[in-house]
Amino acid sequence: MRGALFVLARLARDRSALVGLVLILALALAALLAPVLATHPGDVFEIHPAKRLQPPGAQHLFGTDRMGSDIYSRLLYGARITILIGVIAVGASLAIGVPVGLAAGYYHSWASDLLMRVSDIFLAVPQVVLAIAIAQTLGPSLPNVILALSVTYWPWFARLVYAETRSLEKEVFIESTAALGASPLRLIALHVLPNVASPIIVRASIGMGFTILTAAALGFLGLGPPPPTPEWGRTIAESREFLPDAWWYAAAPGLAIFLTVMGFNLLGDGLRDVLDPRIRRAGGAVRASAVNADV
Amino acid sequence: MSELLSVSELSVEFTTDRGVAQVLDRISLAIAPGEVVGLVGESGCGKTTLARTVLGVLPAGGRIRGGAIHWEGRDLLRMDARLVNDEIRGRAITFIPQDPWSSLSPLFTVGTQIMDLMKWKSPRRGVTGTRGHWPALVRGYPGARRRADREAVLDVLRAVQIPEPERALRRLPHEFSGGQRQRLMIAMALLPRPDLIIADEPTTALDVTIQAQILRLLRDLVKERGVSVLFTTHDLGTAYELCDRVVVMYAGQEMESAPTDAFFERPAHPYTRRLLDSLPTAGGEIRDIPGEVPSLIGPPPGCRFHPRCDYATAECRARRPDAHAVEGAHRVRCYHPLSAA
Amino acid sequence: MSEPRAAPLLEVVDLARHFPIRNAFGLRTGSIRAVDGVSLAVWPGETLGLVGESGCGKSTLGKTVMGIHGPTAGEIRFGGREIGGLGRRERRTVARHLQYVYQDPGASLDPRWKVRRLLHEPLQIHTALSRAERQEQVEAMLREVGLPDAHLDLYPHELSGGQQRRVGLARTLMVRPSLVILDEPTSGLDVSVQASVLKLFRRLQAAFALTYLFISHDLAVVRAMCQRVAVMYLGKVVELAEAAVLFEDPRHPYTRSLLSAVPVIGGRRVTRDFALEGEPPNPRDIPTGCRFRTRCPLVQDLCAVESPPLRSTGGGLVACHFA
Amino acid sequence: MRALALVLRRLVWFPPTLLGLLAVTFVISRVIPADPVALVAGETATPAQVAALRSQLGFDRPLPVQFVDYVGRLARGDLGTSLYTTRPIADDLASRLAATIELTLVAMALSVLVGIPLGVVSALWRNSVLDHALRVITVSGLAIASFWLGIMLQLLFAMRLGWTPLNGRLAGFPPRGVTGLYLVDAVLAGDWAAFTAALGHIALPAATLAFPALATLVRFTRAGVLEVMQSGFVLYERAMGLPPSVIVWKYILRSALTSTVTQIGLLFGILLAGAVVTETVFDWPGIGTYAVNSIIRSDYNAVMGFTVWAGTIFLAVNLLVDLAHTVVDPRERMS
Repeated sequence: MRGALFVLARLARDRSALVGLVLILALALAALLAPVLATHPGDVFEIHPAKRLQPPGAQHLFGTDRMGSDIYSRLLYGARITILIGVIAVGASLAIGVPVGLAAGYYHSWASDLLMRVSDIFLAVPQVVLAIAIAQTLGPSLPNVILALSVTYWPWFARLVYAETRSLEKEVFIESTAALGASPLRLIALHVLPNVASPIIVRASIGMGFTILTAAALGFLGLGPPPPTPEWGRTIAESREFLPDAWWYAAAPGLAIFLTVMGFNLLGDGLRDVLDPRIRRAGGAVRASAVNADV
Repeated sequence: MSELLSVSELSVEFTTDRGVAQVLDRISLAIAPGEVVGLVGESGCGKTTLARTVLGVLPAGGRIRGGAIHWEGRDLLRMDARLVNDEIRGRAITFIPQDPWSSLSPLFTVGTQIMDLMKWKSPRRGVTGTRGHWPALVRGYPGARRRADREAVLDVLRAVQIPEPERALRRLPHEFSGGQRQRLMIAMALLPRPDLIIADEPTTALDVTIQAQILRLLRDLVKERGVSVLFTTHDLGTAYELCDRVVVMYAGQEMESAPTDAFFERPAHPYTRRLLDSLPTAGGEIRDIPGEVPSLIGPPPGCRFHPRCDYATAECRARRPDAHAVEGAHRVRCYHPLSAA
Repeated sequence: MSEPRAAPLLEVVDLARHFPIRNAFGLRTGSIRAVDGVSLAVWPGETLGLVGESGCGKSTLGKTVMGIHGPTAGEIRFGGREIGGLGRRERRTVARHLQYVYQDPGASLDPRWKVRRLLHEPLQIHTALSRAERQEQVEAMLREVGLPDAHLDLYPHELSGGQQRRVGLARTLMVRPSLVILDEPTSGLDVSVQASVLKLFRRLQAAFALTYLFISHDLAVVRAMCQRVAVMYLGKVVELAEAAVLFEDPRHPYTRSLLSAVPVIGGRRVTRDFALEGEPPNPRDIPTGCRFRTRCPLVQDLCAVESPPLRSTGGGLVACHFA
Repeated sequence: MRALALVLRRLVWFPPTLLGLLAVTFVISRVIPADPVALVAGETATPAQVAALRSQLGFDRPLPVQFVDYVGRLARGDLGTSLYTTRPIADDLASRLAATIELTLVAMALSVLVGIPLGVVSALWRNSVLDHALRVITVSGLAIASFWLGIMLQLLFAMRLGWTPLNGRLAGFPPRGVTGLYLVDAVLAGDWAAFTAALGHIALPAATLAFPALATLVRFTRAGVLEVMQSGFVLYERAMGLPPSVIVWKYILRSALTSTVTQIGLLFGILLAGAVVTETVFDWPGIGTYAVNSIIRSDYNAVMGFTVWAGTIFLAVNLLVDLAHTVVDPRERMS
């Protein structure tokens, strides 16, 4: 695997990937330094009905919500929720999906076919539909949202890794290294995994954006963490009642989601070009299959 | 003999992420009517770039820096682009590609693709001029001309020995073998009754027995119809088989040009001599050429073969030698040409 | 045929490798008989040429001997030991002595590995040498194949075709094999690069006492490199003889038309008198009896009935009733 | 031959995958919750009522038996009864089906008719200003939360500018007609007033739903066209001087489309997922709103019914897409 520094250097040369990196860093900083950056850290729990629905101004950068809480501060703490959901859900999906995909891809046994059929079931339904069913049954809470997203997202990784492993198996260098006498375990660990790693990383980055969007949708539908948790999706749902006057109430969280997901998408595109030497050799023309992979 | 095509002092460069490559360095080359000229050289010598520059289909990143390409007296590089595309490309000058497998769209039948070509490039189509015409997509194909063209297509398909030409027109490209596809390419190159065919390594992708059939077919048809050919190849054997005259290129410069027998028996340029010597012979000692082909980004000055040449002197490093005649049409660019040993 | 010297290093008896053709339902509806009953032997220190046009089965034969494809029938004896039916684990012990060099060198190298690791790997698999000892052998081998030490830190796609080929070769020689199967080692190479690679093969053969199975469609290269040559057509050997005999006095009609198709600079011209018509039949439905009969100038009724065995004719072996 | 095999394999795997889906929804609705019956009975029910319900619905039987019964009833189209409307869920869904289909079709048409040409254009004029602008739009298209996009469009067009109605499917009475698709029925009936009204209502929701699908299609078509432009036959046609427009709009587009067809199948997934949320934002009386309202009213049966229905439709569409692929790519047909 190339040094992380080398990858970062190459990424910095790609303008859009750089923008992506900056957006994600901004999100991370917002989440980490929320208590410091927030103008009204208390507003995550306290309410001031008197100051309801004030427009953005000096005192309240993004204005106040229906309970008089400072929207800017709640957004900062909301960033923590978003990252938490994204990282754990995608992490769990990777932890389940990658081994399943790898095993199914390399060992052609009935068990591997069964694993792939199970993942087909989950892939047969749009993720948000199943996530709704699970979150609904378990009741709205942060852990339940994360569980719902993890259970419905690991098959995307399983399918990706399965496809990459199967195509890798046909690569000549796998056959030649096996002919050299390498054991299957060595082949998987030292040859298959590193070559599968880059599509996984690209997919993980784009997956973060996708998962954050789906989490926001669950929040919007009232299946996310209950109040007073400052979840972005539900904030937008709350704001609908007060449109068009309190436009800032809906605009701010929506923009936050947009910029965050945009960051992960741009980073994902940038990583794909940097990590995949074959693309560089093909003169950088984006491979149709590569684009398809991230849908 | 009046020249059909005359390339003079043509220079082409390519911008790559590692810098600008000087792919062609003031190339001059002439082809007389009915003459089959072989452009020979190892990969990277610029022979395909030269062929594609004449056809006007340079790959992305390529730029013509200087020189002219005169076709029957008119410079293609300075003519109106639409006129060249309508009148010259695919009519006066046609093309045979190297890879028979990818040169026909897999989604359309062979008939559709040939008739599409005939709709625009049929010899029975008058001179079109450039102005005042319906956009290409909607322009019709007069029935009478279409029927006449179809007959011509069937005749040429028979001439290139495609079995059952009627049925062939209805089949998809993937149903033909490599050899048959290349016969289709030859047919499509002959149909517009061109004056010059540019064939870029047409038999490289074929097996030796199929290659022999194609070389024989191409030579017979070309000589029968008096069409001249610019034929690029890295395989000296095919050049010996097909060409009347051979030009050898090295690192973007033309080194020597001679009638075929003179070229192979009495090579004047040291590079040609070393090239012929490195051909594998039965059991003998194998001689290769020391050193590597130079990078075309910042190429060596003067004659670009001098770093690997046994006869190189200060002159060779300073300035590129002018081409001078060694014997009749046998010309060489070298200060120390080999005597006719 | 010169009388056999010591025991052959490799002996293949009636080897066959068929690939199933499956229809849309995944049901077998026939098979492509890529290698269909081939018997030949390779003696230590020798270079046996295996020539034929694409689709004749020469690469499949190479890969089946190497164990990349399991044999459908027949025996493969290497150093006197039957290795055709071995399980994957025992097969790996043989891998040390029997190696395969791929046609497309770039593709046979892991794009994510530097040359250094690629050369260390064979030793890591087969030996218990320390890192320093391995590095020493790697640098020695790199010089043997004529590459500078600086190339150790490059990735395969940063090397030229010729250089990739040398790294591929170095990788197979690290474990000191005795038999190396070269699959189209010079295809796609320019004349001068090809010459330097052929010189390298000869030098390494002497330096490491190697035996080569040299697979190629380029007859001129085979003539320069091989002592004996086997000609294949549609999965079978049609002629096998000393190189000089085969090229000077080819007996099998296919060999004759194959040789007559090769341009000879300064000699007769193929475009004037080459005569073989048509193309090899589809490997899915191979003609009965002799496979070449559909294109053979000497064809008679017997050819359609009986497939001619490989029989001795003094100078070599030929599979034809009338040669 | 390849795609045919794909279709047959998918056909063979359709029933087991569907059965698997039913198993998943069964597990979600009956196994995961601590006390499924209490959920079904609702918070207000007394323990006695819950016990009565348990035996009446047969929840006291072993799980496998319940599953067989569950599948049996589904097979007969009985998706169970809604706790809220007490009507059979299948009927509720059926009555709302036309609205969702109309919205999805208009969004699909929008994304295909706009997406593909934009994809081709951005590939042809690669790295031009247009190409960069399109890339910004497509990247943001994939990053925007569709419910937020809907709200912002409502804010701008409906509330501020008043160009379109705020939500809902039609103000007056729907046009007479057989298809249930207002736009089609209005045209068939020649009722232009209803047509423009219906068009006004569907404009924003369709745009909201279409935007992410459009973005995906532009990216995919652009990549497909770029790849085809490298191919040998494009070089050959340029070298033979065929008119550029013929090369682009006949040969390049046709090749790029074969891979785009499978993409349109994936598109349907994006649209279906988006419909659930978009319909809620615009109070569009489709199946998405029904599902969300069931959630708010904790009507578990309805949510499960919707999940099964959505999964079945999605599997069927994937099958249709594979069939379409064999039609588009002659090589498969000719096998």
